[in-house]
Amino acid sequence: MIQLNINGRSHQVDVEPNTPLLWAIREQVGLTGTKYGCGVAQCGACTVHMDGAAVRSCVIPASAAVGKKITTIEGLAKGSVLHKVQKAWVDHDVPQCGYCQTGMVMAVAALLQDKPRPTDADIDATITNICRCGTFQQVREAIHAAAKA
Amino acid sequence: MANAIVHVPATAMRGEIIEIKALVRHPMETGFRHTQLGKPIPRNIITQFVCTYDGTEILRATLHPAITANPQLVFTTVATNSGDIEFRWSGDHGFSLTEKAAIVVQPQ
Amino acid sequence: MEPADVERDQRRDFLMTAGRVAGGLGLAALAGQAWATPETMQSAVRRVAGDSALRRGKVRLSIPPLVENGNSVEITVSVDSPMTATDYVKSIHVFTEKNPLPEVIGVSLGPRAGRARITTRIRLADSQQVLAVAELSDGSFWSDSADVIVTLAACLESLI
Amino acid sequence: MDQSLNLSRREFLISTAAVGGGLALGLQLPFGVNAAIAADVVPEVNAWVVIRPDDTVVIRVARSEMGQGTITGLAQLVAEELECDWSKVSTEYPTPGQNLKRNRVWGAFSTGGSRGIRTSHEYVRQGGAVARMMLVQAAANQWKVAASECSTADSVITHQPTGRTVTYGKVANAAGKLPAPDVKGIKLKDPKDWKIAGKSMKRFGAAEKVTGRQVYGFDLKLPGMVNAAIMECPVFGGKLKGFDAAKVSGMKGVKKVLRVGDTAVAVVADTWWHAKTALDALPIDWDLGANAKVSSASIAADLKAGLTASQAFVGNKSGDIKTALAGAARTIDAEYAYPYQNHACMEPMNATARYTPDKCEVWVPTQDGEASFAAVLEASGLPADKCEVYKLDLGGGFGRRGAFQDYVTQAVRIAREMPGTPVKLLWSREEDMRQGRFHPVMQCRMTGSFDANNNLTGLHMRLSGQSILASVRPAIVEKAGGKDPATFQGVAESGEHSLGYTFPNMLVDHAMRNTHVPPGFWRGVNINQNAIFLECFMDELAHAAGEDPVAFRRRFMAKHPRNLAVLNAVAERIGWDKPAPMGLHRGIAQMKAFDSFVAAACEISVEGGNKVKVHRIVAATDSGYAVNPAQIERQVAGSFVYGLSALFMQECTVKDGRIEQENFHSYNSMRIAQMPRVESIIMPGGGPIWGGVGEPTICVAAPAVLNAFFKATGKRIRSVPLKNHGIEMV
Repeated sequence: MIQLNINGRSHQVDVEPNTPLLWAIREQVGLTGTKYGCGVAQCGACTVHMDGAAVRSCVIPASAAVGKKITTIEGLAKGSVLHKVQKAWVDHDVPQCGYCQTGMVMAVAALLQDKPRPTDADIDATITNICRCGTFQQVREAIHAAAKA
Repeated sequence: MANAIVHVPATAMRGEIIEIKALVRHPMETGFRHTQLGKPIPRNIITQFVCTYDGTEILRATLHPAITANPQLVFTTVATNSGDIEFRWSGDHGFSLTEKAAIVVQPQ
Repeated sequence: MEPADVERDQRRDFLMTAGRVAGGLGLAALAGQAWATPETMQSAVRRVAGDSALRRGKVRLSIPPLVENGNSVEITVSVDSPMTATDYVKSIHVFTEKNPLPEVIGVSLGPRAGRARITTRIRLADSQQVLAVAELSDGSFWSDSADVIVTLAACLESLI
Repeated sequence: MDQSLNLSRREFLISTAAVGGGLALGLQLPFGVNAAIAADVVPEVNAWVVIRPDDTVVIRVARSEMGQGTITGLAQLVAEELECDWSKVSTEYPTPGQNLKRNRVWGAFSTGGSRGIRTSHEYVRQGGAVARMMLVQAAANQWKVAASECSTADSVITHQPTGRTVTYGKVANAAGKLPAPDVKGIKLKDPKDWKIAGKSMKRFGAAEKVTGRQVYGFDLKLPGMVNAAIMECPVFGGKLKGFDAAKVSGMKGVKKVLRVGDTAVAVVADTWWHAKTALDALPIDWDLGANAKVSSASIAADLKAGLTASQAFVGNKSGDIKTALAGAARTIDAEYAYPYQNHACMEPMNATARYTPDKCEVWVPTQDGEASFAAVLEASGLPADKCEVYKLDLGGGFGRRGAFQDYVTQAVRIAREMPGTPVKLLWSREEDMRQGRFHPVMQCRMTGSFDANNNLTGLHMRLSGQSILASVRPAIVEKAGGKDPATFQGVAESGEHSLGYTFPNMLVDHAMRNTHVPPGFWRGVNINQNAIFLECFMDELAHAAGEDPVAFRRRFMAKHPRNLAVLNAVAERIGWDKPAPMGLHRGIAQMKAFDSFVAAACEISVEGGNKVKVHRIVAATDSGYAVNPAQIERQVAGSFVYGLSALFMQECTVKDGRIEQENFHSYNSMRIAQMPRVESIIMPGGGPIWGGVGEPTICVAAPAVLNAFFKATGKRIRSVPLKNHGIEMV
């Protein structure tokens, strides 16, 4: 049993210490907005915030998240009020299949926390999530829109 | 690897309707295919299947290329008396195969 | 056909069907012959039933309404018959309207079968109607049919 | 209209074309039948339209949503004819079981070949129109007036003479009880009068997707559910010999270790992580079979021999190529190659099944619910009335999830071993990469001949490589005398993939060289390689003739005005007639695919001879009609990400009979930093044929970029991916 703080709530989770945080979140806590895409930190579909920083939860042992504040996509909005990144995503009709988008949104939310008005170069350097549908053009527009919001 | 697989109950009551399964390994090459070099592949199918029970024909089937590879047939017969149930497949290129299964029939 | 070609293709073609390419030469290949049509299926039925009327009923054809690729489809034909010495099913035939040939299988049976019911696996080249016909000992012909959809490959349907 | 409504219920014979070719069963599609499914739950006007008392509208769509926007587009078409308030529309999937019970009222479920909209637009619009007529009739009956005196707009029916109004929701129940009018008498709207269709409506579901509320197959939770991880023999054609279950059965959460068919082994556990961990630890004994000797090199050698083989299937032919080549003043030739590629959908393959002897239910992201249903019938052994498939939106499809239902069969087989317990089968990324249905390998030898005046006199395109249909739909190949007609996509004589040029003497032929690697339909299918072969070689020919690539192409396009129109459109937009900006180099390509005409022109820069930046791509699409321009733009830009990832980075190589690339580290995909600016020109040309959108443009990006690379460096790159040439996308 380990204790995880996810979206402001404490969860007792029955996992082996080396279970990836991703699977603890999905299968123990039951939050499935954080996606499995590769399991080797390549695609970013599993991105969550750990103490405010974007991390790829598929390669972080659950034990390494103990004592940290984890935020998943389910915890990004304030109640029914969407986070500005989510709102920009809806306004710009970004998602196609949508599977990678929760990870993308989390990565962008962390970027804007860090750099409220990111340049294209900032975006290129920081947002390295894979999207096979190819939403990147709308993603870029929506990032700039969210930054202005 | 057996070329034919037949399922016949080892024993049955006289008058009982028993289920028989008969499967034979065979490509059932349709004669409609070509090699990837464009040459027609000659037909090679089983054309006839005959089942006899203690020497009496109980079922005969004519097969066409639409029957899948390793053709199988499931059918029934009335258990009459102890003896051999014989299966005979024949087809293109002189193909011929026989398989037998014994059944013990008990009086009711 | 050169044996070398056969062997070469045998190696490569294993995905095409579960079958092997036979090495022997003998029957001329039938390729290029026109495929079955609803009309040729009717002719094939007539070769079996002659001028007799084909009545609906008594026969039950069980086949899945949807199949993935048609490479191997289980069918069962059963006929409502007491299978007595005087009232029995003489034969069961299966036909298709869009396979290369209309005939699929013809089975002769009799009262010794106890029950008029056969099961086998067939190939379906395309979505089509499958027809089962039974001849009874009184010389009457009965039938049942079923439409089967071969859920075609997701792309490229128009090539057929 | 009154008269037709008084007729007893008519049945509508849908054309075979509308169901998507081939299915020439003469399906009787009754509209307005309100018996079966939903009658007990919601007021159904007809199969397509449900309207609740609060005026909210549910439109039922059979095709699958995988990010391409087809659900939104089809709903727009229904809503257009229904004349309903778009803000009140939502959608739902009917199930394949319901479709079967209702005589396939929703037509085919197959969502591939860019046909989601183009092969069903007519009957879905008719479905909307019929529903509207029934609603109007219900209102007219209530008012005791003639239906012809009533008009509709935004879900409101108005009796013109008196100005009385009623909303759809108030009469939907009564409308559902009326007989459906004969669709033959219905005149569908002219697209120029469209108010909902043809507009850039937003996709359904964006909010769910960005909040994590959207439930994909991977996310499904059912009471009492267990999870399964699976491994199939990594060598195609190999078999499972055995496994040592005892080694893992004591591991945490493990419930069962079992054989799945002849080729796979699965571990079932309380969680997927436990199942996967145990599977990784499971000793497995494979019978690899003869294919374990096959390698990429042996496959390539085999294909190479096909380039000069004497036998080949003729796909397209004009004039006399032999004489043209023999009499040429000069010939040039070039050999091209295209590799195996995996779909790599972001959501790996999965399916959830619950089996009892009385019922088998499957939840699955699928491009063809009916193909999934067929797989359930076969794997469960149960009759159709005891099976059901529930579709979930797909986390990517790209052709992997339509014709192939291997994961459904596996899930049902596992569930049969645990009756009553729902089993969620998830593939790992590694399994997904190993067990693909791969873009086929193809090599090509292009030969062109010129006369003494530098006129092109002949073109020979010799393809050598794998046939998809020989493996997937052998019946088509049998019928074609051994030829795979799909191999000639984009260079065919006629049809939806006809060649966009007329050459004086030409031969396109295919030396079929099949391998043990299972091929599949990969977004765009065979246009991906054919566009590279043809459009790059057209550039080579233009260069050899000393002519501008666009001017050279135009010589052969007089009989192909719509191809020419898209080519001209991109040339004009990118400024082809003017020099490219400093440091930028341009390339261009065009093709007709899936009945749409597409062209692309790009601008790239190349640093250090190998660092390629694609700055801008202008793309033109003439799909006949444009149901949702914004979604077309997204499909075009997205297709370039898929296609350029393939061009620069992606190859599945074969070693010891198995695929070597097992994850994104060795099978990379474009990131946002590499994304060019994509400008879409949507230029619907009308006419009787509707073209597809999801796939066509994918094929023109790669040759345009390769042609620009030549412009920049003087080097012709003739094999994919470019990483093998030390070229990277920056």
